[in-house]
Amino acid sequence: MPINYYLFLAIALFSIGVVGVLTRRNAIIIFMCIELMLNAVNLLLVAFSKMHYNQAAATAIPVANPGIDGQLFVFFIMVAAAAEVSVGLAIIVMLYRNIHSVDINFLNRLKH
Amino acid sequence: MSISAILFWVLSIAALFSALMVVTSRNPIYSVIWLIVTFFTISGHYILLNAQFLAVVNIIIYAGAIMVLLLFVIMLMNLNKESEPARHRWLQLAGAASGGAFMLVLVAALKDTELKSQQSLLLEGHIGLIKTLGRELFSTYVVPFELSSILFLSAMIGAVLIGKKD
Amino acid sequence: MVVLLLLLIPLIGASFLFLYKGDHQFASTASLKLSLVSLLVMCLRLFCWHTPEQLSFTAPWLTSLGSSFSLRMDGLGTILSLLTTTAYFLLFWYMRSRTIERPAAFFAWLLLAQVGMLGVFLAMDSLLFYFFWELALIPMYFLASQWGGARSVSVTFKFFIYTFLGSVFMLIGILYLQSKTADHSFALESIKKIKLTSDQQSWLFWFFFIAFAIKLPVFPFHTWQPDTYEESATPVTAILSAIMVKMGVLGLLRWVLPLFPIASYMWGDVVMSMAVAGIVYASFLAMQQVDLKRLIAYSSIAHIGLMTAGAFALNQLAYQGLLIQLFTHGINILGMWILADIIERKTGTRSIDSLGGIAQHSPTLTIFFVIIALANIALPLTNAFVGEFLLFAGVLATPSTYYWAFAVAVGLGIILSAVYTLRMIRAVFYGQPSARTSMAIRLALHEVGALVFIVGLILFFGICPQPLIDMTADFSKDLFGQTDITSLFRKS
Amino acid sequence: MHSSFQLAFLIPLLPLIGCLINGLGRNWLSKQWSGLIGSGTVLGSFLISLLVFQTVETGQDAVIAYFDFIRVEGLHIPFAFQLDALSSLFLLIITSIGFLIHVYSIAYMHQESSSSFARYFSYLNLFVFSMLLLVLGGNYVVMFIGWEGVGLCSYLLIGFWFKNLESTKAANKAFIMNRIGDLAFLLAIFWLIIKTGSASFLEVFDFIQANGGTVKFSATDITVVTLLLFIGATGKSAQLPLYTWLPDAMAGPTPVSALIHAATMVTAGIYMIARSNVIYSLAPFTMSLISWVGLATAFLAATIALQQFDIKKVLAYSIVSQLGFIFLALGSGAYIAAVFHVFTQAFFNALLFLGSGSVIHAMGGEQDIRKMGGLSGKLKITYFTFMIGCLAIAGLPPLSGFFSKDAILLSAFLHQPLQYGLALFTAFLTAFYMFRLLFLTFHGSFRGTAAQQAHLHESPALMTVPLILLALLSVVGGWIGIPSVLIHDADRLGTFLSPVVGPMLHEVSHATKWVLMTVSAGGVLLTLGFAGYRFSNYSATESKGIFRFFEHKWYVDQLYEHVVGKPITYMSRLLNEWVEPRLIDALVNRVGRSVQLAGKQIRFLQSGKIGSYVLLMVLAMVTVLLVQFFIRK
Repeated sequence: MPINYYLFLAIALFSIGVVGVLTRRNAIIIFMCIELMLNAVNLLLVAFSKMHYNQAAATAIPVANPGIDGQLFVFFIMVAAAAEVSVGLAIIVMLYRNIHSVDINFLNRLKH
Repeated sequence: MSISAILFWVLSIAALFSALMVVTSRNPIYSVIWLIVTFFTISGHYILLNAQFLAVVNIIIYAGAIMVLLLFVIMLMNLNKESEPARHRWLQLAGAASGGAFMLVLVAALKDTELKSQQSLLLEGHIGLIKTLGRELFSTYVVPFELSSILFLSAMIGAVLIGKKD
Repeated sequence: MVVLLLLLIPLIGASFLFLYKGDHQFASTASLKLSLVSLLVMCLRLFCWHTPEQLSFTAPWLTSLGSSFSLRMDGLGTILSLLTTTAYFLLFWYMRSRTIERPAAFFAWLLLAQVGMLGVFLAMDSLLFYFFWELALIPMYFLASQWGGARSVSVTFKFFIYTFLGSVFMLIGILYLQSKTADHSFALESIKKIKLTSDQQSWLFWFFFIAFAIKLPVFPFHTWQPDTYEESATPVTAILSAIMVKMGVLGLLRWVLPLFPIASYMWGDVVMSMAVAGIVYASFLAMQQVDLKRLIAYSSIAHIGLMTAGAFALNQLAYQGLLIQLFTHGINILGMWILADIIERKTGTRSIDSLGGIAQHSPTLTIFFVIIALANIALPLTNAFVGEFLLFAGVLATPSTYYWAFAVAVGLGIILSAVYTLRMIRAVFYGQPSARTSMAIRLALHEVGALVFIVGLILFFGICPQPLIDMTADFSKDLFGQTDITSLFRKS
Repeated sequence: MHSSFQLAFLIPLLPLIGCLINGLGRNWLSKQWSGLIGSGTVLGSFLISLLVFQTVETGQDAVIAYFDFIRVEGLHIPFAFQLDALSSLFLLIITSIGFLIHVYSIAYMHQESSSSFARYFSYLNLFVFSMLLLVLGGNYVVMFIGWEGVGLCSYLLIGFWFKNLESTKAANKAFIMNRIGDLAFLLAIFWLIIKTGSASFLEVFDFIQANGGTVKFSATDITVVTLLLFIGATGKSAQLPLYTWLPDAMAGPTPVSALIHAATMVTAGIYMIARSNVIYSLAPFTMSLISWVGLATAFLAATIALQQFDIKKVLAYSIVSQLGFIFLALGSGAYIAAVFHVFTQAFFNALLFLGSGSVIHAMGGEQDIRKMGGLSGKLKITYFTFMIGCLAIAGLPPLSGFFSKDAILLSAFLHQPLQYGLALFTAFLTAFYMFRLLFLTFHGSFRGTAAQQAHLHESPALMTVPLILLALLSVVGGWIGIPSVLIHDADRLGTFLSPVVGPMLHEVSHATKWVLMTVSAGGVLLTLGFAGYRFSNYSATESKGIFRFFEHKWYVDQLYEHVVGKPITYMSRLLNEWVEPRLIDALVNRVGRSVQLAGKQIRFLQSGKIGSYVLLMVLAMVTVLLVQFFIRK
């Protein structure tokens, strides 16, 4: 497949995530939209990884495992995402315990 | 059109649709479910790109672990109804518009790149196999890998500390 | 080394007073002694020290930026340092018995301001110049806001922001000039070697000029000045108007004119129009003032207008007159402020409507006031006459085609100056004594001393101004060489 | 250099020393000492002036430079004195009359406290110093120093009684009007400096004689410089349009009016023009303007003097009128006649003022002649001297005024017959109002209060002796310039002055001269007779018609007030109350406030809400990308 397609698909997914972050007030949904954006990036990384693989194959330069870095990065991103979710959810839970809402409009304490 | 191309288009449309549903659903439960659908389509893409390991991991971590966690939290907080007050209409419009503008700018900027002629190989190659990845992970990337485990540990401790009732 | 000495003496004094915190007696005595030492050093420089090594000092400072701690005392620096040391000495002498809150801090800030102003007068490196320029502003801010009248905080805030805004433009100009120098240096010598096109000169001119115009202040950038002068404690006002405005004139003479001669010629008409409009405008306003300090403030704007016009007349007569005027105006206006302060302290009011008849019981004060006020309107045989004479002659000889209009405006200012000065004298001193002035105002010995010193300077340099001219002749000749329009055009 | 010239520096220095002693020691000096020092120093100056005058008479002159006043590249102004016929003559006038008036003042001011007595003499000495500096100056700058100095002293002395706000107002008016003239003078000096590179009389005149009319000093330059100098002269010498300060200046002590506003300071303008005759002779336009201005002033002042009732005001306007005559002579090119009249009028005008001072002194401060009358019995010496003064100013032969006025009328006749006619008429007016004054004051019956009548007394000798001396001088003063028609080679003044101002031109037959003299002398006699008939028995009547107009001084003061004074006040009030706070300062404040306001508005962006932060972040990213990819190409 042309890399362009993946590019535009990833951009579209990412933008949907952005719109979600901008339009929703529920912290958990915003959280999910961020996950969506991460996934868009992941998808693009894998697509590029395969693109590099293809390039290496075409030029026949002997490189060990061309494009594997991209996939490993996806792996690390997933690791980071998992960690982030665990901490983030903990924060949301605590928040809910304190203000009984997950509406981010209540979170304007940054002003002070 | 080859079967893989058809699969690509089907998966792409499904991914976009489900992603849109995540954002637009009023009920958080539905959003979570649509997000799981999105993850599955993305995993489908991984398989098309012959990255089986990532496809599996994606399902296990995201669809399996993270989403379940989210679902639990939502249900725990009893948010499974359309309790969310809508944002101000203008703000919503502004958010959608700026998100759209963002997409447009990106698309416009990238539509004429040199990458246009490049291809991502479908259903070929061995780099996405567990064996290859594992070998690479435990040789070149061993230090980051170990570091990521520390990250996990600290995230776990952090989550426990934050979530602790005080 | 003399330049370093001049900076170090008040600096040491200021730090000492900040740390030691004595009472009024101690602080004023210490300051008076320090200022006397400064004055003596300055006298030694005039009579004994003449070699370039003694008159300049260079040390590395921010070398990575291309700046150095470079001080030199040329003719302009000499006359302004002389003014600063003399004025500080006279002011401190006068202030022996003038009580003030938190005296140690007050005197310390004054001394720190002296460091800043002397630094401005002597710096030969643009970054150093800027450093001292801001250094002088900070003590003034505290002095004006903390020891002033009821509105002083807001008024001083305006003053500070206004001047600061101007100097930011100047900083941009300085940085641009530095980037253009061959050796990436802030030194004046290197900057003078840059070949600037007339367009570059033009906008750089305005960047620098705005800073100095606000400081001077030139009409219509003057509105901070009457408020600040009125609201500050009078000794602070005296320093502001006797010495600090000279920073602006120095800026014009040392930085604007020699660096941007073509732009100075191109914009000369505009600037001179502003200056002479300011003379007439301020004189008109002075006629209406009821507050003694405000009246003097507006008269000061008119004088500054003449100085600015002289700076842009671009001929040697005007430069020479301006250089003398720097000193004489400082001395005269200092005298005016001291007298205004005495009157305010002794009668409890500054409003000339509630004064009147002081001459009846206080003839000595009246004589001092009349002499100094007449010197202020440049009567012959007072020190200001020669300066204004040369300035006015220079304005008439300006290369601009509108010289006659400028001359008319300056002339109008001269007539109006007599009008408001005589009105002031009449309202304050003549007529029957009012309730506030029915007591004789007794002057303390040191107050009389300071005033006699001032009157002595007025009469001495009025009859024999040649020493002042000789002190600055080389500088005015140099400056004229750098800004002579006919030779500049011949070159290009 | 002649030895008497070496003493010349003492001439102004002595009065200056007197001024300093009296000024600094005013609290310690007794009145006797103040008076002695004040008049003694002037006497010293007078004696030295005599020496100098004798030397000059032998045909010597000199310019003595003492030190550099201003030495700049391209301009050198030494502090120099010029001793020649013109200056030495003026030295004599100033010091002699100055001395007499100092002596007179000792008695006149005896009621003052000793410190203000000393202050008075200090001012008076300072005035003499400045006036001497003015006439001694070897260049325009030194002359200007004296010029402003006499203005200052005039200010100080008019406002001598500073408790009286009216007199300080008159002082302010005098100083400010003088300063308008001074400004023109100053501009003329600058013009000369810029064009000729010098301010010294000799150098400037040489330059103009060599280059006048060429590119270096064009006809326009000549006209401008002469006009500016003339404006300067109108200020100091009280000519149209700047004369209104002089009548008001009578608020000062009477000896001051006699010295400053009759005999010396007001002649400074004439001295300056006579001194600059080299330039003026090249400026026909300015010359005719001067003659017309002089004539108009003479006529205007004479008509006003007809209807004044304040004794000093009448004299003030008569002085303005006499000065007008002198300017007429200057404008006709008759410098000698002008200086001659300066010389004679100095004596009889000082005499008249001192006489009026004696009258006021006797009347206990009363100045209104409607309340006087019949004083001739009690004040005999004053009466006789005053009458001599009146006859002299009226121009009755052989008193001094006759000869000098005749010289002026002759020059006017030669210059413009029309001017001659008007001048002659004005001369008759002079005779008329002076005799009106004389008769109202000294003849008829006393019209004042009984207390005043009891107080009437002749003044002490210190006052009457100067009166007698001045009366003597008023009689004989004119004999130094008797025209050659009457006595051959008797015009010593003409011969004396001609090296400086050029010879007098006499291109007229003896017969014409005889006719002119007879006409003026006869006319004056007739006028005297008429005045005597009209005023020998005065009764107060309301003036009407044109005389009412004269009584209100042609409403010139009101005109100036409305055309100049009020607009300036309104202007300054407008600027102070509207332009400054509401326009300029408001603009500055508004800039400041709008920055504050913008800050307040932008603060809402920092709402603390994550949503808006993210929104902004996205927008910023969009912008950055737009700039990066589409604008920066």
